Amino acid sequence: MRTLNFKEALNEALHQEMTSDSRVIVLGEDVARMGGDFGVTMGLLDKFGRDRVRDTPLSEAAIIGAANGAAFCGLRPVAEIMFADFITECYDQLVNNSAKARYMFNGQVMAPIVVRTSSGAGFRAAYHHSQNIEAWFLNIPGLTIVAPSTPHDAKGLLIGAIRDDNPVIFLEHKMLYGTTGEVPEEPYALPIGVAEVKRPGTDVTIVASMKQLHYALAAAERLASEEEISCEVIDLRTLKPFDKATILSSVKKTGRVVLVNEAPKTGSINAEIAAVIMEEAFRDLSAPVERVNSLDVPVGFAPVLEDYVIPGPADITMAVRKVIDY
Amino acid sequence: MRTLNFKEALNEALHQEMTSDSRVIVLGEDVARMGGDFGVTMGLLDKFGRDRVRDTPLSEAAIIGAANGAAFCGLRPVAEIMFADFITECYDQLVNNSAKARYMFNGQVMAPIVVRTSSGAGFRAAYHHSQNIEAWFLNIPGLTIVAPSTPHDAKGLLIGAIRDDNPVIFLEHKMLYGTTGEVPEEPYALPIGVAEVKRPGTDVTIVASMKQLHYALAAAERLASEEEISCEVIDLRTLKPFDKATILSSVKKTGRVVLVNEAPKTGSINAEIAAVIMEEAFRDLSAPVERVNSLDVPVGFAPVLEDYVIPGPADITMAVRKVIDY
Amino acid sequence: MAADKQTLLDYYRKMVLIRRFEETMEEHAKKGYIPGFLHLGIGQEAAQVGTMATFAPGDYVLPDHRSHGVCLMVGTPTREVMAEIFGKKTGTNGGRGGSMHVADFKRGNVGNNAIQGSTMATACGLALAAQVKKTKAVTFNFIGDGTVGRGEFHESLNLAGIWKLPIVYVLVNNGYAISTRATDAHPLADLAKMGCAYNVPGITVDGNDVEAVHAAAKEATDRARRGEGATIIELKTYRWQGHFSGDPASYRPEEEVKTWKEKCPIRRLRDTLLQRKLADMAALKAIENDVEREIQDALKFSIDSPAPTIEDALTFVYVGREVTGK
Amino acid sequence: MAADKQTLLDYYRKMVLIRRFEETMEEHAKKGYIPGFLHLGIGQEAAQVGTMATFAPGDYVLPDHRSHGVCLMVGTPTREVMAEIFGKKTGTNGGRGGSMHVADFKRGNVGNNAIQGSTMATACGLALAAQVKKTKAVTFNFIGDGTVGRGEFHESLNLAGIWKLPIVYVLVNNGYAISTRATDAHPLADLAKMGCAYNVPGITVDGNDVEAVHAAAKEATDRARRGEGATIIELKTYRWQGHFSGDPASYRPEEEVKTWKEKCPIRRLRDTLLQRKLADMAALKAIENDVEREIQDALKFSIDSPAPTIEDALTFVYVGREVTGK
Ligand SMILES: Cc1ncc(C[n+]2csc(CCOP(=O)(O)OP(=O)(O)O)c2C)c(N)n1
Ligand SMILES: Cc1ncc(C[n+]2csc(CCOP(=O)(O)OP(=O)(O)O)c2C)c(N)n1
Ligand SMILES: [Mg+2]
Ligand SMILES: [Mg+2]
Repeated sequence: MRTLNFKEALNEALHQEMTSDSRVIVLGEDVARMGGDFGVTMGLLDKFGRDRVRDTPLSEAAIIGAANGAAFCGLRPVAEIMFADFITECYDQLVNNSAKARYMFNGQVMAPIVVRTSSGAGFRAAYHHSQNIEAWFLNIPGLTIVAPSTPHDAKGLLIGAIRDDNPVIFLEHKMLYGTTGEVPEEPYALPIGVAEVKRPGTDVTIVASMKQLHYALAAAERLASEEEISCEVIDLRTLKPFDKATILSSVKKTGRVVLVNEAPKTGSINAEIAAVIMEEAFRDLSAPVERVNSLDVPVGFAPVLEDYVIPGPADITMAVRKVIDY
Repeated sequence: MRTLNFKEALNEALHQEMTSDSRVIVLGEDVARMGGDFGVTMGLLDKFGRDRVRDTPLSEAAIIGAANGAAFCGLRPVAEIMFADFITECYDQLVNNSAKARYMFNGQVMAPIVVRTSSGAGFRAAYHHSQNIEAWFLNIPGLTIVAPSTPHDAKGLLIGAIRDDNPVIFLEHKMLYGTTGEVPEEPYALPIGVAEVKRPGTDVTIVASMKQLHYALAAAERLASEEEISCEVIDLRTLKPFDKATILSSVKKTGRVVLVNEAPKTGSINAEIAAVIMEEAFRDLSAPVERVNSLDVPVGFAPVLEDYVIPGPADITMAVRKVIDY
Repeated sequence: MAADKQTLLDYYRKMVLIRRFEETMEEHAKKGYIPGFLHLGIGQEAAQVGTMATFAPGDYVLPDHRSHGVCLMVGTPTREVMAEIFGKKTGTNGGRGGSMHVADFKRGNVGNNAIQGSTMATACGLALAAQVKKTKAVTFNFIGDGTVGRGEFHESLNLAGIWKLPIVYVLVNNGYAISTRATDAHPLADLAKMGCAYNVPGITVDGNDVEAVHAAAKEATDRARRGEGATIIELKTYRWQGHFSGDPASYRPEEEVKTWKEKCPIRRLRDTLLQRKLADMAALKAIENDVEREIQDALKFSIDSPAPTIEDALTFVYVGREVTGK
Repeated sequence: MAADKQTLLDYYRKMVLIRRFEETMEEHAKKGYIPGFLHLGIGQEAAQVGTMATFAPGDYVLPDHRSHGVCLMVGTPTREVMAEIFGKKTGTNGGRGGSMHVADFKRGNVGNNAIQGSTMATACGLALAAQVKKTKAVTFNFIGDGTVGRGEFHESLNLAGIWKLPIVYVLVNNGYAISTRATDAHPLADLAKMGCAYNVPGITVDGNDVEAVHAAAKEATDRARRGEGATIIELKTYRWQGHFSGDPASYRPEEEVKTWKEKCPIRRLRDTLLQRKLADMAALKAIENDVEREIQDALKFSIDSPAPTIEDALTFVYVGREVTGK
């Protein structure tokens, strides 16, 4: 099968959905003439014109507000917030408007917007270009958060998100844009809310997503070959609502769990997953659930700081050993 | 001892701190001429004048930005965000500026601001005047969240927050403003990060805060008298960073835990507390930690909706029975 | 060009309807029938009626928190607006929204958002959709003088300026944002002039003169309809009651209230009708009686209607994803 | 009034210093010495030098992301600014901030915040503190034409307008926000005119004419110092490089770049100096050599300096509260 990188896969998803569904529009800073800061929206302006592909001023609240309003009128806006860290500037629109519109107005309306944004650390870009933001929205009913880890899933989940009738925050880990993989040419939608077992195993369940998923797979590989520990690795793919069933059935089998997420530990989505596992699989657990996260500090500039703070494969390996040795 | 209500206790704290420390200033919407939407800043303008007590335009980002900037210059701003739901509009200032300033600038500066805001449900004021917001900030290193449940603590914690050198979000549950209790006249600061055992007990640990603390106490009372279940009730008082030691030492004793928080269940602070308890007291647990929260829906207008969605004493009682019967 | 008899009598009926509606709401709020906050538009009827007289089917309106009258103007039955404010299942939002969130999408009322300024971002999207879908829809965005302080005011007007969005900004300047005088919150006395920053024309008119209001609204609406972009119309008026029903409004001089009551927009229109001999007292009385029947019918309907049930709390959180109850 | 010889020679030295600083940064970024984003101010030296010539001890400056030059102007040793950009422990922020967050509080550089527009809110607080503490401090707030789109632009200017805050808004209009033309992002060609909405005067000048820049800055600074409030000075200029080092900037015509390079602010000042016979080539060359020594010294210092260590990742998260590492 043909190989694309993550960015190209996303770009293809947008081209295909805009072609097949005239309700899809794209807006954001530098998405039109430049094709996006990371190039994800390249070629859309030429193909679909200024009405449907719009460069906006540097106005995040207006971008998401405009997406909401257009969605209320039946369009399917895909908005880009250049870096996830800037979503703070349209937090109100997402929390108090997109998330609640359908409920507040008693089902009279839907807000099927997709907010694409580049998240995560590793770019050496410090405090305001490195954050993982999913936990900021975890306590907001009405929102959906999708986070692919491969080019294949990037395409399928973006199409799935665009077709979904709910407001979706779509996280693109910036260190994954250049990663490559097989991607079918035809359009396909992957289901929202469904995790995938990336590697079956019997001793320990590792739950991860985005860049950390790859670290988890690398750690699992090493643990299998060097220490004969068999890890089952689950790619969450949707962070909210996450796929309890897949996680719980794995935990039933392994009884030991390592949760991996790139955000600071306190209050990350790992906390919620851990709490749910305890509630629903307490008797299955042979050890407390281990959480692998960033340290509880901001992401500094100097590489040594970032590298120390952000979890890597070694942290995952250590956590696996810890739940095994418990 | 003299009795004050919660609002009066806060007001006294502000009067006393502004008197003893000329660096303390107050700003926000309607805080000066009107004395605050809930009356907490009454009398400050007359006593301390327009320079130190300022009505602002309806500009939440500017309010918090101004607080940050003034704090950088050595002042101790106490900003009011009228309803916690509006903190979405200054989320960036808190997350990317207040929380990170000290770290980002390598300790050159502090941001000792206090952001007072009325939070919580029960006011029949629907989606945008009812939310519990602590979880929105839980994953942000650098922030501190304080949440009193009695007039005594309201005064002492507000003074403690003003004297603290970190940015503090200070939650005032709007249904508590009218509640009364004994409050010493002299100024006193309660420590940040320290919980209080409100009621000792041996069978089950209940951890709660703000309005729910009172429900927890009521439930504990009933369970003691009617079912001979002895609950230890802990008032968190500081939600971030929360007092692990007090919780863990209680869990060691009881082995059974019910966490109570008014926010929706998914991703509330209860998730983090549950995860920590599992990590640090797994072998002490006789039952999985139970979480009592709002349902995972927004807070609707009609009283029946709000009352169903928000947890009450009966939900706590049920949860206690559940961990006992496990 | 003076309006014709039929038009003026129609305005009269509508203004009396709004007045009586609001008075009835206030009365029943005091009696305890109405939960939550109630922001009354008494005194502002000309601003609401004169503007909405230019609203056409297919247009959108974003009312503000003082806009029960605006909600009535799109053709939603008075019963349904009132029942919503009572929190009843027969209301526009099934009782889930209440006074601050009345919406009727099929008639173009996109609902208020109780975060001031938030609708200004939404307005961009409604107007954008009109451009993309090539309809002639105009978006009416009601805001108050206080709301001018919010960042979205700027982001919205800037976008409207460059994209020539078909928006009529209806800036109801009643002189206060809660206790804060407009003149203390903004440097210009005529807020419509703020359009200067965005190349958006501004018109300031006497908001108690329904004919003048209509003329300004018509100019703005026609401009938008012709594709020439947005206009701010500023309507100088006054709210007779406190900020919300129950607010003693001691922050404003009694003399000021008295002066403005003398400028009552309804009395003014009545005088016009009588002076121009377009109606006699009997004709006006007949209208008032007719309105009274409508109000009493709506009131009985609202009181008699059932409240929502707890099942209603669980619907419309997501499209296609269930939420579990207790 | 033309500036005197010493002043102009001083400008010349500073502009050459900034130019060579930026060129050196670019070169070392390409060689892989510098992590992260690097936004270069080449072409904008007159705007930075002319403005900062009015900066006095005790004043505050909020540089923007293209402001290495501004950071140099407050008197911070070139070594320390450069070492920070290299992410070294000897940098202004101990290597924790990098290019986008260089701060030197004791000299009044309050640091940039990489969320565009965020500093505009902070500026209000710095200026407010000056009022409360009754100092004569002026706050210089650097922003770009793109940043004008943000809501904080409005909230800040509105507050500055009513409170007469001593702020000089330095609006560096280089025609682009990344790929987006200023003329596509804002309705007015002269952005300083946007002050009209806030009763804040605006001055637009040729940003490549250091004398004109200084004259405008002086007028603005004097006004602020006299307590008469804020001014916007808009400096029309151009950035020669792409948005960040490495951006090919294919979104702008080569012809345009060429035209602007011909308007080089340094060449222009050199011509002035020569024409007015204030210096000969030898004198200028001597200055350039002197600058070169400073640059090479700083470079060696930056390269030789140690990186921070992992212990540094754990300090300054909170005042008085420890954070645990791995
Ligand atoms: C973002 C936000 N901040 C504050 C409030 C609280 N609040 C509600 S109405 C109001 C005043 C609004 O004044 P104005 O816009 O003039 O409207 P008016 O009440 O005079 O009709 C305020 C401050 C809010 N609802 N949203
Ligand atoms: C809130 C926010 N949105 C977007 C960005 C990404 N971004 C960084 S610089 C920039 C353009 C800024 O343009 P301008 O203000 O004109 O400054 P210039 O780069 O031209 O100096 C953008 C969009 C950001 N840093 N913050
Ligand atoms: Mg008003
Ligand atoms: Mg620019």
